[in-house]
This record gives sequence, structure tokens and C-alpha cells, in this order.
Amino acid sequence: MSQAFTKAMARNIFYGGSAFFILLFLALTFQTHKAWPERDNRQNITASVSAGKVLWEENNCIGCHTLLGEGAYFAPELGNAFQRLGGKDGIKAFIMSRPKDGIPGRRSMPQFNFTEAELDAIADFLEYVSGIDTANWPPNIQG
Amino acid sequence: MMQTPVRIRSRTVVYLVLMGLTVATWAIGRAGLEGLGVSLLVLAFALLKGQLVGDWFMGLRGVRGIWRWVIVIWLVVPGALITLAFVLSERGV
Amino acid sequence: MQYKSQAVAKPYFIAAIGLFIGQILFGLILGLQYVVGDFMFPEIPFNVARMVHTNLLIVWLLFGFMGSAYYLVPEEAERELHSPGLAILMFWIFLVAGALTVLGYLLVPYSGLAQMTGNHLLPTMGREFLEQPTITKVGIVIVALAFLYNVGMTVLKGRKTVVSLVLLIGLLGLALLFLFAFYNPDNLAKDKYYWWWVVHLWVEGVWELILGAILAFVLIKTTGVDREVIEKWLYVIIAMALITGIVGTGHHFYWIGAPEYWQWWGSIFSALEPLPFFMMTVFAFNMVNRRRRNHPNKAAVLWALGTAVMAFLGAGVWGFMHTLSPVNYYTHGSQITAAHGHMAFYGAYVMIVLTMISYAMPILRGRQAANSNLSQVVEMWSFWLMTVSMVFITLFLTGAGILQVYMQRYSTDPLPFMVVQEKIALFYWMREVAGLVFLIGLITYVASFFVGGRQPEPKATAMPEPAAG
Amino acid sequence: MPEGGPVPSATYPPGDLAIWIFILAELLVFAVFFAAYAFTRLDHVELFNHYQTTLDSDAALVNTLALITSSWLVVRGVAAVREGDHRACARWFWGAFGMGALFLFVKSLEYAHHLSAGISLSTNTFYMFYLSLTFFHFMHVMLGMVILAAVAIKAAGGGYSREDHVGVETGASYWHMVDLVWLVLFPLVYVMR
Repeated sequence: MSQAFTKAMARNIFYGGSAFFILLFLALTFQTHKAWPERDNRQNITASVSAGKVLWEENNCIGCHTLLGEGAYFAPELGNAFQRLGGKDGIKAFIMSRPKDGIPGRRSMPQFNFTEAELDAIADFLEYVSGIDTANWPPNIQG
Repeated sequence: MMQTPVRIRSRTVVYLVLMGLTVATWAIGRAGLEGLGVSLLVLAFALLKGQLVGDWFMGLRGVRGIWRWVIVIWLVVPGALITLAFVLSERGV
Repeated sequence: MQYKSQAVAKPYFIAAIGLFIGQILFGLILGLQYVVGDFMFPEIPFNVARMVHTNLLIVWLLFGFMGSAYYLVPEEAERELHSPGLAILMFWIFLVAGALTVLGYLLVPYSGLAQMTGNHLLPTMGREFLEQPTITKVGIVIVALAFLYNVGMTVLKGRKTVVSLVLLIGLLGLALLFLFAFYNPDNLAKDKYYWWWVVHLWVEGVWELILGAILAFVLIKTTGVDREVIEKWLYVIIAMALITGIVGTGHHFYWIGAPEYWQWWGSIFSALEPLPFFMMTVFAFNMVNRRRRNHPNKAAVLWALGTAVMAFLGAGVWGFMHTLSPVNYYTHGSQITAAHGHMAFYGAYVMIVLTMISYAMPILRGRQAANSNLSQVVEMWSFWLMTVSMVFITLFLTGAGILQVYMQRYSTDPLPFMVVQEKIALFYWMREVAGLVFLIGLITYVASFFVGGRQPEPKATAMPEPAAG
Repeated sequence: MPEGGPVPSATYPPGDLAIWIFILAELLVFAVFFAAYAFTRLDHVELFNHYQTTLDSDAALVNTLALITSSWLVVRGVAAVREGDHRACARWFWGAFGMGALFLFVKSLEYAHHLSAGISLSTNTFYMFYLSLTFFHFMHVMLGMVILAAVAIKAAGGGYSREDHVGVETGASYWHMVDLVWLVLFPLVYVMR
């Protein structure tokens, strides 16, 4: 095998093949950018949604929940929380109702003491997320 | 590496056969022929062409062992799957 | 040790092992929180413990990669490191920054940490694996640049081998792709898309180059097989890794708002991602079978072979299991993902760093080539304890995942998330027990550094009949 | 090798074995894509049959003939270098390169036509496959042309000889693969219905 197969050719395939597939990946990414406006619900990104995303990040919600299936798997999926919890009010009521010291023996979301404006922002963010076209994922309302 | 000179004439015959089969395939499409029989005929042309390229152009007919058969396998397996899919679609499954 | 400056690798390896211990302790806390939901609540909530667990993993692997590079590059380049002083300085900066960040996670509520570090100036926090404060991320970039400069200059001024070149390309890619961690648009679809450019293109892209280079180096050293042969294989394996892995990124784009053609592109290319790992397994065993001598460091050879097998199982087989989009539709974001993540990280990256430590540490500690037999036996025990318990962790999580997918996603009457979690608690208990065994393995591993220190090292033996090169 | 009855003699195919590993990987991808096309079509027979008629089979004919011709030119190039005529080899390879350029030109016209009609990967399942398959192949033609040009330039400069021309065979093998894939792609996507 050693004679039939040279290091120089293996090297060329590494460089050439990598360059080829990087270009292909960039071309597909370009197509993705073209397709996004139809799918990513960008028209509903308001100032409140942006503020909600910051709150989502600064409280590390992804450390327990999943969002569109990505994150930790310790707490429920929230991409469809808007539908599952019954709209904005349902989301806000759930977040507000969390006991400060948890629930004995069980998992519980912390009490974050959000203001009314912050609760609105988070609910708006989750409403925006629920409008992203995810190719019908999750399979059902339970996420 | 093979040091034997390549006989051009037989490769040219293969080349002409490939061109002919291509035009035939195109004509079938152009004539609007369709249906399972036609599709499988066209597929058979394609597999035959692939085999000719593998054997005569890529030079696999002068190779023994597993490498002799890689293109054949590559043609037969997808060819069989495509055939299966078209047979199923004809039956309206 | 052939070059004095290789010694800078030692603190890197020690720090890596130290942080590894921290990672595993937090893993056990997490595992317990899965079944005793209020364990340590609200002092250390799950999200904090998880962040510490995953971030420590990344940081100690980076310590391991840097230590490996500092050990390997001088030997490959056949000259001293460009600046050992810079390497030590960067070590302390990275260690202190890492420790401060972890202390910040543990002592301050995360939102408070975001305030303190000015996250509003350039919001990058709060995304999985990229939870570090922006300032820490900047620190990582600076350390990475200084490191690349140091290693790059050494390679440029010395002998350029395929191993050091591939390692350098991998490390360069690692640094460049990390820059996408600073891109965090309001548009969640875009945010997630480019987040994967860091996460996927690291672990299923450039990190595989680093893995391949380190594995090749250890195999050259331990088997005595002709460098030409090993380097040829290295090129083919990493070529295959990038050919399949780059477009394979698409397997993360199925359900996050990206267009649906990714379901095809992602499925087809990621289905081929096990190929490079399979080739790596074949390669490692092939090289060991063709060895020209029996290296006295049997433990290092065991780690190297273990890496090749476990990387294939964890990254290859467990990855393939849920990579096709019709399957992933049901398994996405379930315990199946967790199972794959555990075995892939352990099999590919934890084990390659431990391989390098196992090979280099005896030499760094002043031995000729290997630890005493006693120390090696203890180390091989730790190999089996950790590896077997990781297999069981993966199997239990896979069991949990299959049940979860069925009850929550697939059955005609889907149950809510929390209800399902309680029904599969038994699997989480078994996972926690396997985790404890892993900790015992890790303690055994650490112990192997402290036993048999005064005993002589075994001698290398020539193979009776060297296999044809 | 005598023409009458072939006597298989070589253990490995012509060219560097590394390129053959790469060729096999590429062929595997295309094979999966072909099978995926055929089985996805099962669920959308009407859609596939309808949109197939919107493709330009005349352009595909020209392109198929161009690729077959280029492959034959490459065969002549390999034959030339085996006779030790490296200049002729370069000329044949440049000819094949030209045929590749013709392919790219015709295919680009087709793409321009689709683009002006607002068709993209997201239009429907048929176009998703049609564009994915042909574009992936299109990129292979470009890569193949880079390889052909590299071989031709080296050959013209006397870089290959009767004794040492593995590079020529390596490039030739890759180019034949590009041709081979199109020979199946063309009937599958343009004709079979």
C-alpha cells in the first residue's frame, strides 16, 4: 500500500478537499441567508423581544431548559411555551408563581423577582420564538 | 503503474457508444416517452455507460481484486435502489 | 526530555487534571439534582452547576491541548520553544481568569455577574457552553493568540513536520472559529446558526485535527513505525474528517429556523462522519500491530488505542444513531443527545489528552520513558474504571432517552416533560452510580502519579521480528 | 495489456491510491443522494414529473456530450504521456479543460434561467434535489478543472515522463469520476419519469 499511496497526494486531498467543502458550506450558508426572511419571524423582533432575549441570556435559562431543542435537558422545552402555557399571561403567571425556596425533593425553577416590564419582555421573546418556522418541530405540544 | 501503451481505437469506439447512448437517452426524454419500462431502459443505458467509463476510461478492466469491482458495485447498488423506487412509484405505493 | 523548554507542559497538565476533578464533582452534583430536584437549591441551582461542569471541561481540555502542543512542538521542530517565559505567563493568566470565572459562577447570581462584567456593552453571555463573561472571552482570545504566536514561531523556525503542521492548523482554526462567540444577533435563528460555527466546527471539525496530530505523535513515539506511514494516514483521516464534518454541521440546522434543505445535506454528510473515526481506529491498531519495539510505557499505548475505539463508539456510532433528520425529529434535545455528548467528549477529547499526559508526564518527571510497573498498573486500572463506567453512563442515558422519546414525543398520548422525567428516574439513579465509579476511577488515576515513584522503569524490548514497514 | 482478452495485472487502479479513497467517499455521497432522490420521489410523483418538464434537456444533452468528450480527451492525454509525449498530453488535457468550461457555461445559463424565475433550494422538494445534486456536481466540475489545469501545466513543463506520470493518471481518474456521476445524474433527474 505504501507505494501506491503517497503523502503528497494525501496532503493535496486534505487541502483541496477542505477548501472545496468550505466553499460548499459557504454557498449553502448564503442560500440560508436568502431563505431566512420567510422563516425566522424577523418582522416580530421588537425592542421588547430584544430585551427579553437579553434577560433570557443573563439569567442563563439555557442552563436548564431547551430552546428549539438546544440547551440543557433538565427542564421543559420553551420554543413552544407560548402555546403550551396559554399565551403571554400563562408564561408570566408561571414565572411569578415559583417558590423562593424551591419545592422539597423536586426540581423547581428559581424565583427571579422580575419586574412587570421584564416579565413582558420575556413573554414577548418566547412569543417571537414560537413563531419561527422550525419545520414542525417539536412533534407535539409537550416539546 | 501500468506502462503498457493505451490502445486508442477501442477507447474511441467506447467513446462513440457513450455518445450514441446519450443521444438515445435525450431523444427518449424529448419524445416525451414515460413509464416504468422506458425509465428502466434509460437507467440501464446509464449503468452501461458508467460501466464502460469505469472499465475503459478509468482502466479498471486491467485491475484485479476488489478495486476491479468498486465502480460496478457503485452502479449496481444505487441502480437497484432507484429501480426499486421507480417500481414502487409505478404501483402507486 | 529532549528539550528543556518542553517542561512548560507540566503545569498545563497538572492544571488540566485538577480542573478535570472539579468537572467530575460537579457532574455528580448534577446527576443527583436529576433525581433529588432540590439538592443544593437555591445555593447552587442546576444551571450554575451545569455551567461549571461544561465550562471546566472545555477549559481543562484547552489546558490539555496547549500542554500537548508545548510538549510536542519542540520535539517535532527540533528546537527549543520560542518563548518558555510567555508560555508560563499565559498559563497563569489563563488559570487565574478561569478560576475567577468559575468563582463568579458560584458566588454571584449569573445576572449579577453579567452586570459586573458589563455584558450590556457586548452581550455574549448566556448561550450554552459560551456562558463566560465577555471579558473572559476576550481573555481566551488573547491567551490563544499568544499561544499560537509562541507555537507558530517555534514551528516556523524549526523542522516542519506534518504532525506539527496539522496541530497548528487545528489550533488556528480553534482560535478563529471562537470569534463567532462574539456574534450574538437578536434574531434567534441567526444566533443559533452561527453558535454552531463555534460548537460544531470545534468538536467535529478542527478539534479532530488536534486529536489526529496528538495521536499520530504518540504512535510515532511508542510504536517506532516509520513517520512517513503515520503522516500519510494522518492526512487521509483529517481530510475525511473535514470533508464530512464541515457540511455535516447541517445536522444541527434541522429545527432551528434554517431552510429545510439542510435536512438532506445534514443527514447525508453527517451520516459519513463516522468514517474518519473508523479509519482512526483501524489506523491505531494497524500501527500498534506493526510496531518495531515494545515501548515500556504500556499505559500510554492503552490510552491511545482506547481513544481510537471510544472516539469511534461515542462520536461515530452514538452520533450516527440520531443524526438522520427523521430520527432526529424525535430525539432532538432529549437524553439521547446527552448520552452521545458524554461518550463522544470522553472518547475523543478527554482520552486523547490523557493519552498525551500518560506519554509525556513520566518523561517530564525525569524518567527515561515510562513509570514503574506498579504505577502503570494503577493507571491502567483507572483507564478501565473510567472507560467502563462511561460506557454505562452512556447506556443508562440512552435508555432514559429512548423512554423519554417514546413517552413524550412518539406515543399517541404524549406525556408532559416533568411527568416523563419522574418515570425514568431509575435510569438517572443508575447513571449516578456509574458516575461514582467514574470518580473512583479518577481518584485511582490521580493515585497512579503517587505510587511506585522509587521503583525502576520497565525496559523497552525489541520485537522479535520487525513487521515490514 | 493485450486488447483481445484482458489480463488483469495491476493490484491498484491507475493513479495515486489516495485519490481513489477520495473518489470512493465522493461516489458514496452521490449514491446516497441518488437513492434519496428516487425514494423521495415516491411521495411526490406528480410534483417531480411536473417540474422535471421545466428543465432544459437540450442543455443537459450538450453537457453530457461535453463531459463524455472531455473524458475521452483525458484518455488520449494519458495515452500520450505513456508514449512519452508530455506536450501532447498537456494539449489533450487543455482540451478536456475546455469541455469542462463549456459544461460550466451551459449549466450557468440554466441556473441563470432558474434564478430569474425566482427558483431556489426552498422552492419545492424537486428543485431542492435538482439544485443540490447539480450544484454539488457543478462544484466537482470546477475542482476537476483545477486539477486538469494543474496536470496540464506540469505536463507542458516536462514534469511527467513515460516512466513517471502517476500525477496524470491521478487527475484523469478524478475527472472520469466527475463524468461518471453525471452519466447517472442526467437520466435520473432529466429523463426518468
